[in-house]
Amino acid sequence: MTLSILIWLPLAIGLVAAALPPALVGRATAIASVVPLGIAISFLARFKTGQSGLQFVTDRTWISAFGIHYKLGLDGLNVSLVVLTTVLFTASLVWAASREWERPRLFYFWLGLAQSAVLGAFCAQDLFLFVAFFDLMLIPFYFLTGTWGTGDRVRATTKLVIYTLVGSFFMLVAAIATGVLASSANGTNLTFALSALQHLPLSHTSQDWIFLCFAFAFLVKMPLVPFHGWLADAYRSMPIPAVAVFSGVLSKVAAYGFLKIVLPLFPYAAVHYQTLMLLIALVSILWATSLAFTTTNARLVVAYSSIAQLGFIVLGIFSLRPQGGQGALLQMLNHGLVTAPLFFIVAALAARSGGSEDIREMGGLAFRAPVLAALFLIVALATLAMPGSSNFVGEFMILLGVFKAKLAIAVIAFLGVVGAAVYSLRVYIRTMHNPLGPRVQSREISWRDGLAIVPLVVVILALALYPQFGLRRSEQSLKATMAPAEVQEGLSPAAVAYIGAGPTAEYCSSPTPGPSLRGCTP
Amino acid sequence: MSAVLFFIAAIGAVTGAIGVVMLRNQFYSVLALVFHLVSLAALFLLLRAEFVAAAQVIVYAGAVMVLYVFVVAYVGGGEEMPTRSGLRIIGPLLALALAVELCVAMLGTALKGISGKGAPYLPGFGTPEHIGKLFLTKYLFPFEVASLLLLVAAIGAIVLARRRRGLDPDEEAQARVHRPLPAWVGSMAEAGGIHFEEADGSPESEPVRSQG
Amino acid sequence: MAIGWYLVVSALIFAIGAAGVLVRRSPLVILLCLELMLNAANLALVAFSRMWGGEDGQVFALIVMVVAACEVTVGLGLIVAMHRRRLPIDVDDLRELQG
Amino acid sequence: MAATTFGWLVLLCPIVGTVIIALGYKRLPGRTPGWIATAAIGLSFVCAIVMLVKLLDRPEAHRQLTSSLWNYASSVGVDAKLQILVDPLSVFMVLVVSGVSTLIHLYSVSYMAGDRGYSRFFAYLNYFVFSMLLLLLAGNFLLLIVGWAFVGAASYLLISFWYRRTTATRAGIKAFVINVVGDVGLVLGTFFIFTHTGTLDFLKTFAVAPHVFHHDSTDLVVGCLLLLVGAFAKSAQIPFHTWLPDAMEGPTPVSALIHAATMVTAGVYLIARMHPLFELAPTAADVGAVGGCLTLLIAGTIGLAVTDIKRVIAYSTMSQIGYMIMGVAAGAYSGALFLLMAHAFFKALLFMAAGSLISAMAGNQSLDRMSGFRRALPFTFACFVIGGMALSGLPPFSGWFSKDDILAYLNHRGGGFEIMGIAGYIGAILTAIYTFRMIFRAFFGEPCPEAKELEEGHLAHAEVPTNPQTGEVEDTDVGFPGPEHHIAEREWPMKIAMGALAALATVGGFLQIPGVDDAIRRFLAPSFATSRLAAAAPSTGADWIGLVIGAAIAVTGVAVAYRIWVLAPGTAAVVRERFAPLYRLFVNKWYFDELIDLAIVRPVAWFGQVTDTVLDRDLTTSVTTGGTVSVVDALSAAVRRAQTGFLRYYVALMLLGISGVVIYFLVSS
Repeated sequence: MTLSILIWLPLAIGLVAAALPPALVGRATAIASVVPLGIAISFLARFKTGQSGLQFVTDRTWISAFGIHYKLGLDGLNVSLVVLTTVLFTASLVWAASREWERPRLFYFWLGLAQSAVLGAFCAQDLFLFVAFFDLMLIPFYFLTGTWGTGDRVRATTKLVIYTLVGSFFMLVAAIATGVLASSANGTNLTFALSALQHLPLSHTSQDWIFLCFAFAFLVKMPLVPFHGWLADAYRSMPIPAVAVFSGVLSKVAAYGFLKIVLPLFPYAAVHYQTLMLLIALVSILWATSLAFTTTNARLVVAYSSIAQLGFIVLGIFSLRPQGGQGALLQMLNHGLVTAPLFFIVAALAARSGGSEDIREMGGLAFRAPVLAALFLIVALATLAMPGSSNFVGEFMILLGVFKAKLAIAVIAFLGVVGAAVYSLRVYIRTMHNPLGPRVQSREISWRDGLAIVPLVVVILALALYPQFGLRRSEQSLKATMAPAEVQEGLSPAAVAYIGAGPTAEYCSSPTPGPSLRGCTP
Repeated sequence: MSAVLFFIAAIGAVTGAIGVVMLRNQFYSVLALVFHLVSLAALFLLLRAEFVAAAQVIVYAGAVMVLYVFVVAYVGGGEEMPTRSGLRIIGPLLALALAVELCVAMLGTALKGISGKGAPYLPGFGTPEHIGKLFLTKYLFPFEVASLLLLVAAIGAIVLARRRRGLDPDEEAQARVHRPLPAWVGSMAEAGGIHFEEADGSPESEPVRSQG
Repeated sequence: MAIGWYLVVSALIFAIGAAGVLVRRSPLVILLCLELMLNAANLALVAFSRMWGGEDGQVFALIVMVVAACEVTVGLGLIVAMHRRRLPIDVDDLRELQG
Repeated sequence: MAATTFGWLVLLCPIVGTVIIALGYKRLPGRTPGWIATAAIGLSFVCAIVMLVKLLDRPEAHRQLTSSLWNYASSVGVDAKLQILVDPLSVFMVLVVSGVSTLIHLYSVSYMAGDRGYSRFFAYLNYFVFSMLLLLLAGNFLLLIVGWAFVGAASYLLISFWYRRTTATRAGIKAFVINVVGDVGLVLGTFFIFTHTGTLDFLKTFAVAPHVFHHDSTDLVVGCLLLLVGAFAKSAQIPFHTWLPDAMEGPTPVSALIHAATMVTAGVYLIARMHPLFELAPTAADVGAVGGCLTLLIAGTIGLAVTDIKRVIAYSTMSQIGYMIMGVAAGAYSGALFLLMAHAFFKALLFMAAGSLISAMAGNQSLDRMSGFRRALPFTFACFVIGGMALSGLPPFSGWFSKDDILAYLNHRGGGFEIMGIAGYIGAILTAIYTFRMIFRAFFGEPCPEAKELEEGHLAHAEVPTNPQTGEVEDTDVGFPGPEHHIAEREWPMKIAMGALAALATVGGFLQIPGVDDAIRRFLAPSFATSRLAAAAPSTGADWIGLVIGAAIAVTGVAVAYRIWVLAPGTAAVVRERFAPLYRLFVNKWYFDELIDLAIVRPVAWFGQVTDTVLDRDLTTSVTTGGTVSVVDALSAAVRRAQTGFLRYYVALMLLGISGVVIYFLVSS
């Protein structure tokens, strides 16, 4: 069972399902999507914890003239994100299957393509392959938003596509430059494999501009302030299943890119621009939080809360401390798991308040819908990272990392934690509690919607009991990916051991990873 | 002898070509092309390409041109309006420039064979037998692909030219213009181009209908 | 006769065909002019085939003929369909691809 | 089985109760959810007793046990396990919490019987007890924070239990947000400590702390101050207290359980738990003591002025917790924890009695409306008086032994603490006055119409239920105030719960009679074995002098109240006229709400507006994104113009291109 099967299976399902009668496509796709989910879980189960190297590697030459490989692999960084992707896509498909869509075959085909692209981006171990998948992700969403969107969908789609494509353009330039400069500077053959590039240092000036290009692309995709202009319109227009996966996993691809590509390849620039990135993340947190305070559109509150959460994730990554990185990874998982059900719940709320997503028209919904209220409450509390949720552990570790790196930024970032409590509860109270809204019809959540939301909530609860799940596998890979930047910063002499060792070497896992991080020579 | 034949055929081909372009009446244009094709077939013969020449005459000048004639007759080859735009002057100039360039290229070429009479003649060169063998051995795949292409083209032509039943031409034209899709379906161009919901004032419906 | 002469004729026919495509407005005549250009190419192919003494060029010429036949079929089908729908049979009036 | 096993069982019972009630909300008939919840907490209490016995079996030096189930978050230096710490301190707290909770659950079985959210109420209540026990048993900082936030969430849910009331939801979010501020303080404080000690485990931290921190080191002081923020927010100490009076929007059993007996005393527990750190950072401890002292005075003055009976008790809670915080920060650990226990008994009792009273008034909580309930509600009256006497510190009730223990310790420690001790005595007078003000106004005098009706056997019902705060008509869909309500006189579960608490409030003080048994101090000693301050307790004689002074002060206070509200009922109005500005200050709660509104809420709202309109809409959306998009648009428009749609133009361009290429090759060859 290779990773290629996992990656391309959703697309295949989309193609096969297109041959079915329109009424069956949705259900068939939803049921079939359990297969990639199962495959992803089987990879997770077979994943060997305590190694930093790649596992389940597929490596074929793709374009030999440019040294481009079709190289896939799993390591601690992406293994849980791959599972998250399949989980969210299955949930979205289940949610979508209980509704009628115009042109259902195309709709599910695009969703399948999207899943393949996202999985590919997560698994890609070749810079060029990553860029290809990264851009491929955009295509299905162009059509999903443009065709099945609501409101001013054309404007929203144009903005989304053009803006993120400009970012992708910079990334393409940067990716090509990385391969060409790295191999010419070190006199080797042209290569784009990440593991090889890691050992081909770049000059400081080229690191600087390449870093900025990558950062621009990723920050636009996430998005963070001030690159988030496309977000409000796009999220408001997208059909719910699309926005759930977009916010749930696509934004994570960008954050993952920082960890997987930027930190190990451009350690000098990462340290050089650390403060800038931290400030961008911090401003995003505060900015998005205050936007979430004021907006009255429930869906936008979720959208802005995503910006704030991604701000935390970037904060963790650019703390350049392993705690921050681990927290960021865990938070990626958590945020994906809470944001998707939130969008489903917003849709359920809108269906109960006359189709409006405006929280001023909602209120008092909890009365006849205790299950819906309970689900919403759990998800809302997880969103605001209440201690006891896995989100809290993520935020705790992120802020611990930032605290160690830049104390003042950590202290200010805590304002975002308080703010999250305010806006999450504000939405909860104004929809579920308070006097009845004018057009509100309180009714229980349908079992079909429950089929999509309840499993996600169960996963949230399970992770809350055992957040170690998200931390265990990633520890060694994360240390390895952070090591170059740490060495650059002159922080941890132990991290040198991680660089000295080759990419395939195994690292012994210390049973008690204390603050005295013992590197071990192979 | 061959030089004489060549000049006769070459002049015929070029004249035919000029005729195709210059004649106002489309029917005459088609006839000019037939003349051109036959002359060309003569040139092919001079180049020892018997089978190609035969195919040229039978398939091209025979079958294809008949199709043209039918279509001209069906469509009614009226006089076309002369082009007003600058292309009327620029077009021939461009073509001339291209011809000159090509000739210059041929004059200045380093290919030695160009000034010679070609490779020594072997018996059987260009006969159907040789060509057929090539088609069924070395070029089997292109041959099959070409067959498939012909099939597809034939079906395509039928589909294109088929008369849609139940739709009067007028009605069909009407329907094409005045049947916009609902707001939430169709491509973006339609959504951008046709704002019918504003025109008739009906509210935009919700695209996703919850069943639950 | 030297092969070069054949090529000159081919170039001339090609140029004439191109000029025709540029100046004529009837799609039907434009199709005819395309035929001219294809035939010019065929002539060149056959001439080169003669030059080298290989028959591959002739095979190519035949396949070009097949393609030309297909093109004619579809093109003429289109013209017939346009005529049925009472669309103007004039390439300058068919501008829906305008950006 | 080890004591820790029972620790886990203590946690398991309430959460199982929550799950059963939550999942069976449709099927459990009548009062079953209430009984299930009560049984769950009762079981928990039994387990706690077994835990106590097991712990007492061990030698004194080995009474600190930890047990962990699995790694909670253990990676890259963070070492949090799902771990409990069982030591005398946590066992003591668990006993108090589970015991009082059982009684309050029992009370609620009847009190909430008419409410439509019956199942929901008990699910929340059980969840709260679970959270509180988790907080108490947590063996590391992370789990402590988890329990800390869980109780906050449970408190939020129960405050806005009647969720169609806007006042309730507003009070809920206020409580939650202030609690989150406290959580943040706790987390940040943890960071400051963790970066030096490198461990989250309590026992390891305490063992390492003296070696990595020097006395009063800046980081430790800042860390402890931040922990204090957490403690103050949870325990409603100034300036984080404004949520507590509003929290009285919740049902009365909630006020009794969460906002009097258990959750709000978590701050005291936190400081007691962290005493090794606070003793290393005396500056932070002093700040804590001063904060507690200020709170007890300010809350006492407000208690004199407000007329909502539940809010009076709430301010009294603040004031009493002020005593505890002051004591525990100054080093009077056993005294403060003793007061915590006694306070749990008598304050829960007072709230229950108040609940009975409010039920008799059909939901009205204003002291201005109540009078003369003495004959109509004899049992409630008796309980209220016992609770009031304990609160005022009259001998021999539990409040007397405990509060005066703290004050004696402060006076013994001397210096600035002596001033705090005196402030404590002033607070004691205020306490006695406002307590007996409630009693005299509600139970004495001419019976009000509701009381008269009750004497004839009819329980008053409101014609149209209205919100006592705003006068809005209530939405009775969600159950408030329900079709029926219940008073202690007619419901045996309420009666048993109140009777038990009244007995405890009366005799609870005998647990620690200076020089006689000192049970609590001796039991807690292993937890404070390393403490320098706990060892410096005053002598038995000094203790008894303090007790005598306290008793005298309490009696004076009661006498003053009797003079003002019974002997000469007009006095209060005269005093109010004479000290009008002071009265306005008190009745407006020292303007804390207004200050916070002005200093924090409005600027934040303004900032949100500005971000939304100016920064986001104008700057980002139109300039950056809009700019990029329009540049691309302009470029594409230029390209689009080339697409004329004239087929022949395209051909011409193509030919031009071909000619160009040919020319290029001609020239280059």
